[in-house]
Amino acid sequence: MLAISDPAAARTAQGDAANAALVDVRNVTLQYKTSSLLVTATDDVSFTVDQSDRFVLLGPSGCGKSTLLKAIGGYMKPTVGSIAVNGRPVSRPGADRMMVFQEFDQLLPWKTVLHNVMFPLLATRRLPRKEAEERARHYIDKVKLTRAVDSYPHTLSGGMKQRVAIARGMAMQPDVLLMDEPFAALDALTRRQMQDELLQLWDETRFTVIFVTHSIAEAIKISNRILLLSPHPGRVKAEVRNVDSIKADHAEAGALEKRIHDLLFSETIEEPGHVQR
Amino acid sequence: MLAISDPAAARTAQGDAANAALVDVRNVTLQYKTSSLLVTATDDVSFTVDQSDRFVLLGPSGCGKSTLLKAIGGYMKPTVGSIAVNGRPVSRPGADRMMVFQEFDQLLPWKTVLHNVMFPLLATRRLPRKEAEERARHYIDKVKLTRAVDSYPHTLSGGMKQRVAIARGMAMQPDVLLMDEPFAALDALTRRQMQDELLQLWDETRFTVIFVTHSIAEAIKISNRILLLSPHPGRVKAEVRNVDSIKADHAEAGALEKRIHDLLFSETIEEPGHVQR
Amino acid sequence: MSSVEFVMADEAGGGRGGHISQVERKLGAWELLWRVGAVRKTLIILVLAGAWQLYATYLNNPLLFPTLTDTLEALYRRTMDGTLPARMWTTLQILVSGYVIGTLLAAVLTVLAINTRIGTDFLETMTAMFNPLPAISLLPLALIWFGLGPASLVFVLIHSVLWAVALNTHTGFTSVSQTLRMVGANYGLRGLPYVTKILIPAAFPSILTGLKIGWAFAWRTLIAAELVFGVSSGQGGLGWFIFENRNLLRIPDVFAGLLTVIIIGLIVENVIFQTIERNTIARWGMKG
Amino acid sequence: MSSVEFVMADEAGGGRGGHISQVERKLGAWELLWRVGAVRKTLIILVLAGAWQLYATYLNNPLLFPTLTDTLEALYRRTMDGTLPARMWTTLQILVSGYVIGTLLAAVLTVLAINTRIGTDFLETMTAMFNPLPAISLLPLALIWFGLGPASLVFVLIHSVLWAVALNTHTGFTSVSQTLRMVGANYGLRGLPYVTKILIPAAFPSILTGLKIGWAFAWRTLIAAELVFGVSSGQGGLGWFIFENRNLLRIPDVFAGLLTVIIIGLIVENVIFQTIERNTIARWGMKG
Amino acid sequence: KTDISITRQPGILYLASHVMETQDLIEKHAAKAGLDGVTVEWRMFSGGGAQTDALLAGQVDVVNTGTGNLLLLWDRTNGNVKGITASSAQPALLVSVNPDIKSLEDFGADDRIAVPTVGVSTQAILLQMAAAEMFGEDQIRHFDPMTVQMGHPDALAALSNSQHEVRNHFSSPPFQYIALKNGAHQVASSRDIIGGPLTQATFFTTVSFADGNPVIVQAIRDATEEAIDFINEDIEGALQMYKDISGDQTPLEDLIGIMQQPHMMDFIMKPQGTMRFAEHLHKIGTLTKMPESWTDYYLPASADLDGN
Ligand SMILES: Nc1ncnc2c1ncn2[C@@H]1O[C@H](COP(=O)(O)OP(=O)(O)OP(=O)(O)O)[C@@H](O)[C@H]1O
Ligand SMILES: Nc1ncnc2c1ncn2[C@@H]1O[C@H](COP(=O)(O)OP(=O)(O)OP(=O)(O)O)[C@@H](O)[C@H]1O
Ligand SMILES: [Mg+2]
Ligand SMILES: [Mg+2]
Repeated sequence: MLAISDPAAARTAQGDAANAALVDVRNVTLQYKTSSLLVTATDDVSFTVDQSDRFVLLGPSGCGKSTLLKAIGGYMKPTVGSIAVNGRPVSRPGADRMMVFQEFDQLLPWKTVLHNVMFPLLATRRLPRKEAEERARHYIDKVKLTRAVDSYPHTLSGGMKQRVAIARGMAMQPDVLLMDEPFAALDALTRRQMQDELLQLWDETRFTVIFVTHSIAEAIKISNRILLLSPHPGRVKAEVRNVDSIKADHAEAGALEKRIHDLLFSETIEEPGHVQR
Repeated sequence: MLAISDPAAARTAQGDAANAALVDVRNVTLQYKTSSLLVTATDDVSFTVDQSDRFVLLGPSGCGKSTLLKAIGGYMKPTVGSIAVNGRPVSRPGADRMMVFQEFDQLLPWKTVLHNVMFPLLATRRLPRKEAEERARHYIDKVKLTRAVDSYPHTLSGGMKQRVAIARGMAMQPDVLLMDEPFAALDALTRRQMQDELLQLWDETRFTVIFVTHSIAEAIKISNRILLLSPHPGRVKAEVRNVDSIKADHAEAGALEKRIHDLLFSETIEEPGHVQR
Repeated sequence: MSSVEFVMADEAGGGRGGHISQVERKLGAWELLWRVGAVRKTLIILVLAGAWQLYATYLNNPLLFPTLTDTLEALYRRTMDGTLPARMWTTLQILVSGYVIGTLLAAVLTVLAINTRIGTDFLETMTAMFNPLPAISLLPLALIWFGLGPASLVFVLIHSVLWAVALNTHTGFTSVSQTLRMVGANYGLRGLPYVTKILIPAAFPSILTGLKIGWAFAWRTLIAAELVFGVSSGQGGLGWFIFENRNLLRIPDVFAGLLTVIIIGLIVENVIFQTIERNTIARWGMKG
Repeated sequence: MSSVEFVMADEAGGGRGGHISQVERKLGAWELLWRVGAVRKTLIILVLAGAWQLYATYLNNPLLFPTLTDTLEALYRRTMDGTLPARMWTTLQILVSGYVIGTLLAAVLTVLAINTRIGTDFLETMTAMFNPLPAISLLPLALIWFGLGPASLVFVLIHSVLWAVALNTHTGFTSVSQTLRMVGANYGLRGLPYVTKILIPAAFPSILTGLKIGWAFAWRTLIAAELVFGVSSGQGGLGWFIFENRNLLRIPDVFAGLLTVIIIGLIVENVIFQTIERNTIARWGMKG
Repeated sequence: KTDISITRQPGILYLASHVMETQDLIEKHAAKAGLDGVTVEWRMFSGGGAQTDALLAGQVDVVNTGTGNLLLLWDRTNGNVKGITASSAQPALLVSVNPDIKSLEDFGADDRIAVPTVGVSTQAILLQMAAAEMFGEDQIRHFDPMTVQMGHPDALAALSNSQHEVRNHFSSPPFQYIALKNGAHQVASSRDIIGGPLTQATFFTTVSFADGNPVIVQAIRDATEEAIDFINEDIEGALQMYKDISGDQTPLEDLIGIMQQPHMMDFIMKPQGTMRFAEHLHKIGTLTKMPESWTDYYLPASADLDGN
């Protein structure tokens, strides 16, 4: 049962509390305008992410997960509803919300791996050059790309590119880390290593992360809260809380995985797509 | 134990047999020349794929799976060794080997979903326009994109794009279907549906497929043979055969998964990357 | 701590308003119109026109820079007496043939360049050599080869269009993503079908820019070339019209001629090129 | 059927030859050189030179089209007596300043265009209007504003460079992938830093093409414009040199002047632009 | 005003100005009239149009170019531009390499005559005047369809190329003599058409400049006079000055040979044939008003020149 049944009252009440919602997504509808069509990606989605949450968005392909993440990132404005981060409404992208995109072409092709990771640190003047390089090398080591540190992106494999993007996002140590299927292109071991790195990092710095993934097992492993979305247009189906309370127990995790799976795919999958023009 | 210990003799012997190797990769070393660097992606890899095999390439990120697939597709020439498909050496790409790429930008942005799927059928003059459209619609239905049939690629989500590419590859019904992590961007249910579609289609037409995946479970589910590659540069570690003999039994599948996992990641993962220039 | 908790959406607060009547709907006609930007562009043109009028009035040197109203008056007069339309027609005919041939040659050159290494070198070398050469340098050869007719003008036009279009097209081709190239190769496309079915649409933004620049330079060259080349009396085009009136110091008529060039430029840009753009790269999501 | 079978690689036949000594090695110097293509380009130039010589000899009309040897002789003579270097220097000075200013203005215009919608409309309208206009139309304004000095030449040059560069740059900017734009925005880059750190490198192939075309058209315009603005006390540039010698019927000298233009074009293309290209888009994998 | 700028075109028709430049004649005569420190900047332009633009823009003070330009500017500025003095009146010759063409009557519809500018150049106007004379006023444009526009060097090259469709050239010194030397023959001369010499080069300026700088205007007249005297006395020296300034490498003897052609020494300060020219231009509508006499478009100070 949701603790908060009246969101407005709750926000006011929590506003001065220490654990105020860091990200507050309220009745958000997101639409794309194409040259002659209006596509609704998500419809009336509300949720809050608290400080140090590891929040996972889970839903079928095309349900609007990437779109939601982009809206939190400030790349698109909700048609209806509001999004606030740290109490301030999101109006534009910013380095407080670092995004790891789903696409492979998110690296700057004109910079080496090292400089790609250093770039946001320098561009936002967060660190001087020397420290930035140090920090960048540290995270490149973490994603196991030490030897590719001076390579240009076009010489990397798909999974390597994504790992650079992950390193870049993590190195910024943002208020909120937004990750769109960052581990999808990774093999089992690398994936587990990355997950472990993420969790270990979280243990150290308790940052907040919003994470899109397709793997229910991955969601259970890394999250403490999971938001389940219905197919096109994406609507909130349910939220799973205290996911981390079962981390250790394998059987329980299996049961949870099955339960989420059933919940998510109870109805036959709706075909996402567009009305013909 | 490999049945063939002398490859040359074996090929001659099998040459006239009905189940001759469809794809014959022999001591293949693949290298990339960048502006000032030579990167070895795979080293001395040999394997054969028979008619109607569902052959999976499994290995850590950056070990050269995509590169191997590209070499079979005819997009790059081996530095050492030879690749033959249907007994003829591969010299250039061709529609007998349809490729589903790992990248999201493999759809033609100027064509709608329908026309993207129809395009190779028409370009290779395999079917007249009407039949091509029929076939395209059939496969678009199979990947659950019926409603997006008239959308342009840039309005699709990551997973939807990959499904269009899968439909396009399948619609061509090629001698060999080459798929590079086609399901990586898909959610659990869609992924399972796609896997099922692939298997069902295979039951119908017994085509040959070479498949790159990161998921050992997926490999076990869809393949009959799995090639395990070591990290950078990719070398053959082992081959798993008769994988389909255990399809039904879940416990056995779990055991196999664990065994493959251990085999693949027995050594600590080598960091793929390049020597500094 | 408490164990895993499920909160179903319909139990949760913030009820689904159902305020979205349709998941997808057509955009309104007005919204589409505003996007075309005709309104904003008209405004810019009006501002420029006003600036012209004011500056010319202030300058008060009609033999150097006439007012807009004088120019419009001349434009009207010379349109009504049939001179301008006739000159325009002559020019457009030559312009279009030179442009089309130049573009086709550029296509041939870039197809060669993209398919062979020596073709690339050839294109690069030729462009570097001939692109900077002024048209007059071609004059002697053009006169020998094509005589004094429009053929010589077309030749010079080709020279001006060819390199710009070829350069842009070639850059566009070489910037096509590796993946798309591989997709094209996968279908066994090679040579011309590969170029027309993969490279040209994929490189369309660059090609369109090349075509725009080529078009503009064809104009510039033609106007200039008509002065240099033999025009048989009375048959000249717009360039000749401008030159003739300049020689006669009928400056408002000169500017009427230039205004005609501008107007045609605006029409071509905003009707032809914009339409192409809207129906291609904008629709394909290739324009940011 | 039999159950799952594992075949380890070291048990299998086709032993690992270990014939790759290094996983990665530097490419040889020769291989790198051949890639530069200087050899192939020299060949093309030699072939063209041969064709020139043969055709001119066959034509045998030195007043119309001198042979290459005559031209080279004139080139040598006029270089030695200091005329050509001096003229070239005059021209290059103006050329470079006009080119640089034009490019900077193009940068300003495209930055405005990419950041505001009205800026886009402005750029599109101005380009459509002014790009086709021949330089002579600017003559009166240039005369009024800048007089007869080099400033007027620079003004006309700017006109010729600005629109081509702006058009290409703008197309390049608008074709930058949505993802890269979002990455830039993510780091809070806006306005100028966004343009310089994200858009310019990402659009570099298009920009480079624009710069090449702009360079070529600057040449063409300058050669033509030098005639219009005249010279005082023998200080003219290459354009005047060509005109002067043409008037004096020294045709080999005319072609020596044109050859100088070609040679400078080749040097700029193959030394400056190719170097830039090799160190940027080729290295970044942005060139197919 | 002491820093004045004067423009001219390249060519032997402007020989007087080369002498004036080399010998600083304007400076000298201004100083003699009490105006010290005058400096003259001589600018070279490729054609008349740019020169008139420069004059209108106030970027140059005095222009030395053709009669047509003066008449036109006088007309368009309502008399605010006027001549100072003429400086040459050499003949322009129509030459041909077509042996069938011996006089203007022999031209058929398919023949092509090269002129510097179709319709507006002196040569084109002369053809119109000839047509009016030969075929009547309504046939004034008889030759117009046959004219093609080519610069003198190009036309010369065309004549030397036997495949070229242009076989006739209404030329100008020195090109006409080179053509004659190369085997062309003379078909007509400006002198025949106009019935005497026609002023080729003339100095003109704006009335406001003339009013503000009477000393300089007078100095230009005096300098022209002295230059022409010098040319008549020492043609070799004058040609050497021309060679030095223009860089013309033609051997001095050849240039002297050219100057020895009939009427090539006609450096005449009196405006010659300009009223006939103006009459024609008015007839075809180029001039909107007909000058009463040549003094209308020459400065009052030049009224003593006794032109026509
Ligand atoms: N640029 C766009 N223009 C128009 N429609 C779009 C655009 N991007 C996405 N859409 C549509 O919005 C819906 C949601 O897309 P989104 O990318 O958010 O899905 P997703 O949940 O991330 O899917 P996936 O898991 O496959 O990546 C889809 O129906 C898609 O077609
Ligand atoms: N174009 C290229 N130029 C140079 N090196 C390259 C290029 N493409 C790939 N490589 C290198 O080749 C190796 C193998 O790359 P490949 O893409 O085949 O890996 P992969 O097995 O597909 O990895 P992933 O699972 O991450 O996609 C990597 O080390 C990579 O850096
Ligand atoms: Mg997505
Ligand atoms: Mg790969």
